[in-house]
Amino acid sequence: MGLNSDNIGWNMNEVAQKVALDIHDGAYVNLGIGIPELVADYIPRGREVIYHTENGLLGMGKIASRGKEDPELVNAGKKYITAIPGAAYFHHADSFSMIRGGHIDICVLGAYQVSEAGDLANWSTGDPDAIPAVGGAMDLVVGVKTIYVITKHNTKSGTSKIVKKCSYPLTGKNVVSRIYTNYAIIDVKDKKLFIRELAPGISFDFLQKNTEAKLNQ
Amino acid sequence: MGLNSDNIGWNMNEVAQKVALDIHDGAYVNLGIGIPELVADYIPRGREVIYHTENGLLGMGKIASRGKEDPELVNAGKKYITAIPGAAYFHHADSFSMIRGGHIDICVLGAYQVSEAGDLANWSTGDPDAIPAVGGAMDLVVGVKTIYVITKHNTKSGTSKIVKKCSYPLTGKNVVSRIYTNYAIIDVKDKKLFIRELAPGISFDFLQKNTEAKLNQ
Amino acid sequence: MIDKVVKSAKEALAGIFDGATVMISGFGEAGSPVELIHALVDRDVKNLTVVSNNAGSGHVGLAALIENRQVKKIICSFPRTAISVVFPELYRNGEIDLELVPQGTLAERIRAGGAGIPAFYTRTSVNTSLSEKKEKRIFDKKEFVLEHAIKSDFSLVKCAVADKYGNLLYNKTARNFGPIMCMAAKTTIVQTKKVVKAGEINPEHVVTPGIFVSRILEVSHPADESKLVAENLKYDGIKF
Amino acid sequence: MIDKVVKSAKEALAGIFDGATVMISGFGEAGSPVELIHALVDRDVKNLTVVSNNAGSGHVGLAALIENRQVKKIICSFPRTAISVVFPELYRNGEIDLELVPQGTLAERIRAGGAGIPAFYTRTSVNTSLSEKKEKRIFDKKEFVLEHAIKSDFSLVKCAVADKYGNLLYNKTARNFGPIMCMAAKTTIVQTKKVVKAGEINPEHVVTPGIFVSRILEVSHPADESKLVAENLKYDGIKF
Repeated sequence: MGLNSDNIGWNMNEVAQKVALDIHDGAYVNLGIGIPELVADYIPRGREVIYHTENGLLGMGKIASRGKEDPELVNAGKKYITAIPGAAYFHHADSFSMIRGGHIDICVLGAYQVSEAGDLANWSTGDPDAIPAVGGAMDLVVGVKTIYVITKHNTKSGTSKIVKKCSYPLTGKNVVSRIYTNYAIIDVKDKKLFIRELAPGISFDFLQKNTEAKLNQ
Repeated sequence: MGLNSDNIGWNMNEVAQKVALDIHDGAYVNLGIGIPELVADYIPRGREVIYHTENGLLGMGKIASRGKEDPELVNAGKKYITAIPGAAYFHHADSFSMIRGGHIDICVLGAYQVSEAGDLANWSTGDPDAIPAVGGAMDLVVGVKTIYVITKHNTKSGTSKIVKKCSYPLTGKNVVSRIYTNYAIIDVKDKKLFIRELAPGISFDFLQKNTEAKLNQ
Repeated sequence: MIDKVVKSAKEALAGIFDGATVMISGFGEAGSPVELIHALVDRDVKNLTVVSNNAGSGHVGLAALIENRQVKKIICSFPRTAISVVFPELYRNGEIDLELVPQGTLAERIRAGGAGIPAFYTRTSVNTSLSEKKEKRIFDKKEFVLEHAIKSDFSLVKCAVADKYGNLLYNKTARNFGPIMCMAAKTTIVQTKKVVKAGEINPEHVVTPGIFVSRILEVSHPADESKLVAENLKYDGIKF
Repeated sequence: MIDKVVKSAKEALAGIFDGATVMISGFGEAGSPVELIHALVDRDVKNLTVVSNNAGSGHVGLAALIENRQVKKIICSFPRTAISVVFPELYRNGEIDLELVPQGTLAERIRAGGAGIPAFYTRTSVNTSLSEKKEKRIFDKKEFVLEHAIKSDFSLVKCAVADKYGNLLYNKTARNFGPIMCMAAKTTIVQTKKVVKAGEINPEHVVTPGIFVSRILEVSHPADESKLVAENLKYDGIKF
């Protein structure tokens, strides 16, 4: 479905920076595994953000430096991490009380597909041969106040990830507030998609041509 | 309903001692407010019992000695207490998880009435002018593995506390395993009462005459 | 940057409104945030629904709030104490509503409110008058009662040590309802004996993680409420 | 007198039977009681239902237990890791059952098992395939899913410090499922790096109170499971 090049629009670091700009001072944030983790590097100076990792830590710090890894201090992606002064450890039921109970402000997740209604598919491609695995994704999308998606606009093969209706199994329905891609930032409002910002060199027409779902200006 | 004298049978300290003999080594025990608290003084040497108080302490020790009271270290009866080495503090939801989840072995409670089916009434006399107050009694009777009742056999006015059917509002139905009174120790089995031990000088006939419920030998 | 420490009780209680649901920590006097409650007596807010294990003793703390006619309803497990005079009088006069809840069910309903669980089943109160009007359901051949979560607009909680992030430590059995009430509130207001620097509380020892706390007021020398009760003092506003 | 410390892994695992439900702590390798699991591989018990967040990596720990054909069903949230080879193969061959549960629902179901809550409602998995066959209910205009408690016959848990009463401390994010799995078991078996005297653990810092613990095995130098996996070692019985 049209062109998909890494040479146009933003690169994913720039997209992560765009997400970071939308995270307010004092926010409690959970970052999904992979690209969402980049966001932490771009929080503007003067803002303090507390990172939650669902395996039992509030106040996650940077990745552990080499030689200082503690196999019992990991994040949800099982990377060796550190904890900030003022951190807190807790067990899984308490950790998901924070998530399910609506205490976390923002969660940034990757996506296989997002629909124009804000439905998210990011846990399974529905491939019958794949080993099903869900982790905390379904808890995060229903519990966290604001769900941001960060993703390449299209798949490697050029298929639109922003779709009329998700064909992959849903993680949650009407859960995404905003989508950040290498081409644009798109708001989900009342089950419709609205362009918030276009990447340099990306026109609305180009974007619509490269997007299955209907976009609004 | 017959004679009720403190000069016959056991005194309540002796009854508490009888209860204590039935508490096994290593038991987790919750003692109700009032007479049940006496039980702790009579645990036989060589047995170690861990006391739970529902306001957030496992490993309750003796009453605090004068001058060493801490207003933030109290038991469920709001008496100033101490904690043993190896104690643990926790919040109310965790405390009642211990109770409701079946982790406490024995609870010793007072009673207004116990029925022959093991129904217990110990939270309200049903007096319309009384301020209703339930505390943790209803949680304890459904959650703790074994419920012992310690009580005077009859009320001050001589009315039987061991009844066919409780007239006071129930705390729980079919919950009591054994009743310890100044006259006898009585087991509740399959909704019937069986004499386990008679106090010195108490005959079965005397006991039955002074008990509304049917007793079995 | 994050600093939840406020400078005055007035600032701590900002935004409390008529008709709000307010949770108040404590088991009797232990853990009762008496300075915050007295600051609430000083405020002109009424028709509060209070969630607390008890209903106050003497004429201070929660009893003073009730005596000042600010509470329309109380949800608690044990509103009667040896020295409770205020609640019984208003209750008998029909001037205050009572929802009586078994203590463990009260705790679990508050925890559910904080944990995003709208309702759960419990065996507590089955076959008693307290569950007469409640929905029942059989699991594994036993009957259980459906109970609903309780949330609050504000929770007033007492702790021992806090840092600027809102990480809290409590003192002994004064912990009681504090941690779960912090979880269940839209705005959690904490009075602490001591504020320490971030990092001074060992992250392994934190009882309430800061995410559950909104505002912290340092009250270095909190009154011993049981003494105020024993001395039969009466709090009736700032003149106290 | 109470002393829950046992002398050998054999004693620790006494009584584990065919068909038992066994919870195993850990989030990936962090908090996985690898020595206890290996001791279970040495035992002739089969048809286990295992409750654990993952399904093991490489050929050690939980993966070794699965590879040894001792597990008939696993209840978990994420059975797939970068280096999971054993579970995928058996699963594709239809030799092991999987109940996939969202991580927070898994945690809450375990906690419910320990807390005497037979069932609760959660919003997690509403409108997804994982709740298709589950009962739904509306609260406050939103749909929720009914979820049931999980209990275990045995829980195998790793901690950092224990005393003879079973009071436990954990290390950092290795805490994860440990405390709730201790609560949900008929028999809780804990491996600890260190046993200390009663009273050495500050009662304010206890994470798992001893009432939830049955047996304690000191394993002073536990293997770093992630290293065993990285080295592609295989545990196939006591010869390891």
